[in-house]
Amino acid sequence: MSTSAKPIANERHVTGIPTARLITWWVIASEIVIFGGLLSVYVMHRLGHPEWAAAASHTNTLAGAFNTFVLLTSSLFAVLAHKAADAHDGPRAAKLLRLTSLGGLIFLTVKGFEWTHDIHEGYVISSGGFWSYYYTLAGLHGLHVLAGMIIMLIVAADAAKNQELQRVECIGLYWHFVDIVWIFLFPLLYIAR
Amino acid sequence: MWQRYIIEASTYAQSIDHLFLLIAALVGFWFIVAETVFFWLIFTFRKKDGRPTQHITGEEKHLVRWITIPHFLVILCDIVILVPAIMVWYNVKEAMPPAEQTVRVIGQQWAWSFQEPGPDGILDTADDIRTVGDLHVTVNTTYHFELESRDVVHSFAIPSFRLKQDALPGRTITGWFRPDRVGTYDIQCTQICGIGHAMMAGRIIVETPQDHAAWLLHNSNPSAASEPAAPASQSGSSIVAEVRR
Amino acid sequence: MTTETHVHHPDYVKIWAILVALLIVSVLGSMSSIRPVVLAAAFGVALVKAFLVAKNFMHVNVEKRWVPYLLVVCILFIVILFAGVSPDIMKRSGLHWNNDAAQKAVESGAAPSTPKNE
Amino acid sequence: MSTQVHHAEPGIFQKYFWSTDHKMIAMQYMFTGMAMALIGGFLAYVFRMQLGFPNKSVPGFGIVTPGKYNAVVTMHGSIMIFWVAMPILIAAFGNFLIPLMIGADDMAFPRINRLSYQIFLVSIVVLLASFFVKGGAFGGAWTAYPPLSASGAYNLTPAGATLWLVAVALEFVAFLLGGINFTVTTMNSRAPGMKMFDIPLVVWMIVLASVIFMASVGPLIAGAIMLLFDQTLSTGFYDPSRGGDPLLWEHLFWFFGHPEVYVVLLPAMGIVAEVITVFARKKMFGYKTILYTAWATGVLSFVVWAHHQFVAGIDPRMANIFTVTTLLISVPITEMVFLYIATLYGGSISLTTPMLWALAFVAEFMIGGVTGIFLGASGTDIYLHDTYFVIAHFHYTFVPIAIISVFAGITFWYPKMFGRMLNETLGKIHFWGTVIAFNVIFIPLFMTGVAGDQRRVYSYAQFAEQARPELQHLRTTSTIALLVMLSFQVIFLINFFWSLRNGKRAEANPWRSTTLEWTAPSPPPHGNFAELPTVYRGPYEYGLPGRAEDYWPQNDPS
Repeated sequence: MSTSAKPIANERHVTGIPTARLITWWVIASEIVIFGGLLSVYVMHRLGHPEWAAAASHTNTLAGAFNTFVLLTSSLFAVLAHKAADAHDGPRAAKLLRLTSLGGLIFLTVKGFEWTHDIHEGYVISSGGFWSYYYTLAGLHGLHVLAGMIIMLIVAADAAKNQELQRVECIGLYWHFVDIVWIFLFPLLYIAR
Repeated sequence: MWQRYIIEASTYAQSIDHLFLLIAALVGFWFIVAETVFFWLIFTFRKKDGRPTQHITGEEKHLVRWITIPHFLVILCDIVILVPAIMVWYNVKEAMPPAEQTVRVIGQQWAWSFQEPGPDGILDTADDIRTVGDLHVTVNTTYHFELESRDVVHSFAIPSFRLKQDALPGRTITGWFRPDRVGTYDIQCTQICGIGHAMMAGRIIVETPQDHAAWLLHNSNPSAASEPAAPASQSGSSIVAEVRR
Repeated sequence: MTTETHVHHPDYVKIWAILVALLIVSVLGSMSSIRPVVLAAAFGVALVKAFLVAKNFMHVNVEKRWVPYLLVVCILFIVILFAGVSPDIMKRSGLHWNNDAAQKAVESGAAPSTPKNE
Repeated sequence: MSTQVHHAEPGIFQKYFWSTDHKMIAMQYMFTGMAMALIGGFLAYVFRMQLGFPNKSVPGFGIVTPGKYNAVVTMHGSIMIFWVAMPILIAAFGNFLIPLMIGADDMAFPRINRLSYQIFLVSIVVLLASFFVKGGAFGGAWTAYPPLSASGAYNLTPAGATLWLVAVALEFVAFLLGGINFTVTTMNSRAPGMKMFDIPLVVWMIVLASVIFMASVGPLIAGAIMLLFDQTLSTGFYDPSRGGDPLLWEHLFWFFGHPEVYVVLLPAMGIVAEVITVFARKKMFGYKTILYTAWATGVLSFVVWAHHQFVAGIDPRMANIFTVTTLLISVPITEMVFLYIATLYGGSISLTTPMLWALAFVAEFMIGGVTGIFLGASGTDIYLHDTYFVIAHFHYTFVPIAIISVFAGITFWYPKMFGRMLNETLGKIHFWGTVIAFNVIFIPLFMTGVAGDQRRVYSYAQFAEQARPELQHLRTTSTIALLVMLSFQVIFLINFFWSLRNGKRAEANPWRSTTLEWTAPSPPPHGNFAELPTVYRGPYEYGLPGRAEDYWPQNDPS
């Protein structure tokens, strides 16, 4: 069908940035505003409600730290995949991408254990201000991790056949952004009290 | 001309109306000038055979002048509007003349209720007078109102006073007014608050000191002594809780 | 499609090691009982980590100049939002208004921490 | 026919429902938007009838109860802004014009483009479904202030409120995808030789609008998620009794809501710029200055939002800051209008239907602009806030934007879209009927607003000062004018659909315009251009001395 091949519009890059990477930057920009809005709202509430610190102290700092470690490592794999793609080594890029999404899987699993634990202790999303923000922020971030994993596996499938290698870098960029968001969520949700 | 639409019954009503007229004069001038030039150009440069159009980039100095000069005039007008606008705002919303009387105004779906200090002139005492819909005040007296809402966002508006202030649940917002004209005026809710929004009407009755004293005497009910004098906000939140269940 | 290599690739493992070290710092900091230390360790480190990832993994330093500018502008808009909103949301009272509900929540210690049944 | 091999002719389903061709997607957006406009217009008819002739059964609807009135008003606002103005102005014209005007064969990401429309369509299905759920459609105004919107116990339309919120969120996602696609396409896919300042204004404006939308909607998306949880998971983000704050939503909403005004204004300005330059045969006066003012407006639009909340319980001291910024933003907009007026100077103006619409936009938008000052000035806003003065004001901006400029655009590009000419006579009748009626609708509402009529009230019977007969006469006048305006739209529909088959065949460049879309055949085939053009100069080279023709196309090498 006519969508299988790319239009010439997609091949041009007047700005000097390949189209795929350009749109990735714009997507990241729009994500910055979404997460930024939610984070700034959370911060101003947190500063206005010192009593939330009590609830915040229930979160498991070590679990959060481990998850940060997992995401950092997966980011390493993502950027190595980009390096491999630049060397036109598709299969290696694919392997690294799959490792990256495995990192995402571990991250989500740990998160799942945390949440079940919290819920068993009776802290659900409606248990007061901190918990509402805790679940909303982490949940929104978790959705991005999940989406990133799925896209990454699709990209990996192409890359293994040495196709669409430019996408390896783009999904990597997105993954690093998700990583950065977590880098800020970790102190905000787990350490500050 | 203004009074034909709506009377001025509070001390700051007139200052707001004057500001309105000032802005009307300034922007009206600009509006007329712009539209005149606009239609004059359309007429003068209508299509005529054999008249070529001119190639004007609008980048040259002597042309840009035609934009920059009005540009600075507009900024000037903005400042001329800005200063009195902020002054009026300051006098109505920021500066708070000392209260001679304080009333509590509570919005809830879908009525305004009022808590007026009884003869002792102090709120939250046994002889407070609680009314629904009607607020009785004395003319030429500076009132502070403590505005609260028990459920959703309402807006306490008295058009004849040029008074408007949203009532937010969980907050107490203080404002003031000084009626200077005896009479009965509408109280509106100007923030949509559910299906009863249009029913949420009240009246403010501005009385002479004598009439108000008589009204007080007639209404300071002994039954109020029995009921505990609780600030409405607490009972408010409990009502919210009930509605939720 | 042109995927010209626009970056020379630094030693990513080294950067990763630095990031992990920083993470450990922030965790150790959180053990401390002095609040300023905790916060400094937490957020100072977070900023450094974010910078490292953006610079070395996302290569914003070798990207076209306007790209980092674009991202910074987006963050600036959020700063504007914070500046405009926090006076009403963060504070519990201001000129002629009191946020009684928030005040009550703060005084009564934690906000209701039992799950609401609905 | 296109020379690109990969543009094979698709089958019917492919062509009309699964197409990735930007022109087809533009048509999908335009016809969907027009359908929604009919619904929005019908809703306006319903509540204006109730206001003009209180408590009489409205033909085609029945008795308007308070609950129904709130729902109808809410849906009118939401539909007209999110499902009419944005899809037609940004998505339809953006999709159709951007690739053609920058000399590309399609969007950079055709499948993302298709996805954007499909999500948009789902959002409409969700929205329309909300009319039929228990309790009916959401009735908390398009601003959806909590706690009213957060709790079914307050708004009595729990299902409708949630569906409304979901629909709006989906619509945001659709336009994020579409807008990012527009931006990337314009940045990366321009024809060789087309420099930054050779891009036609309408493309510039649509891209700027997309960027402003992208940057302002984020916090509201977050806020919408929070409101959704308040509705469904009984969180307390906006519930003061549970550590939340209703004022937060108002801030998040208007941080998006005010830039949104410019998101729809700028594309309208762009369309008008194209039409005026063509029919005045004039180069745009100060092309770059217009762009600078547009950028200034875009940036300033992020620092004015709280002028919607002067009396909403924000700290009164903040109001002073926002009054200053609000009056500041009037400067670039005024300057832009001046430049449009100055463009007419020295032209040779032919009053065709598109030109009439474009000129009407400038004339009417000025009324909307100047009345905005009354509301931006905090002092007068104390009284005018939430009165019909506000309604009249923003309809004097939104009707020129979403109706007048859209008609200018449709009548102007109709030949390119469908390869036929519209009927001029019918077009002029439709124009005069619509514009005159429009003024008769809203000038009375300025008066009732000054007289203190508050918004979103289905009957003034309870309010002695508003129930006066002379005010009721004004309301009735406005209602009758609305009926006239709506009935004149029938002429447009007849003209539109009749001309599809029977209109005079249009050649490639009927208006003798300079921009690239007119070098493609009418209607352009899949792939747009026989061979992709190269650009040699800016978009508005009219009336150059010493040339045989009075226009010099952008792709003309000579």
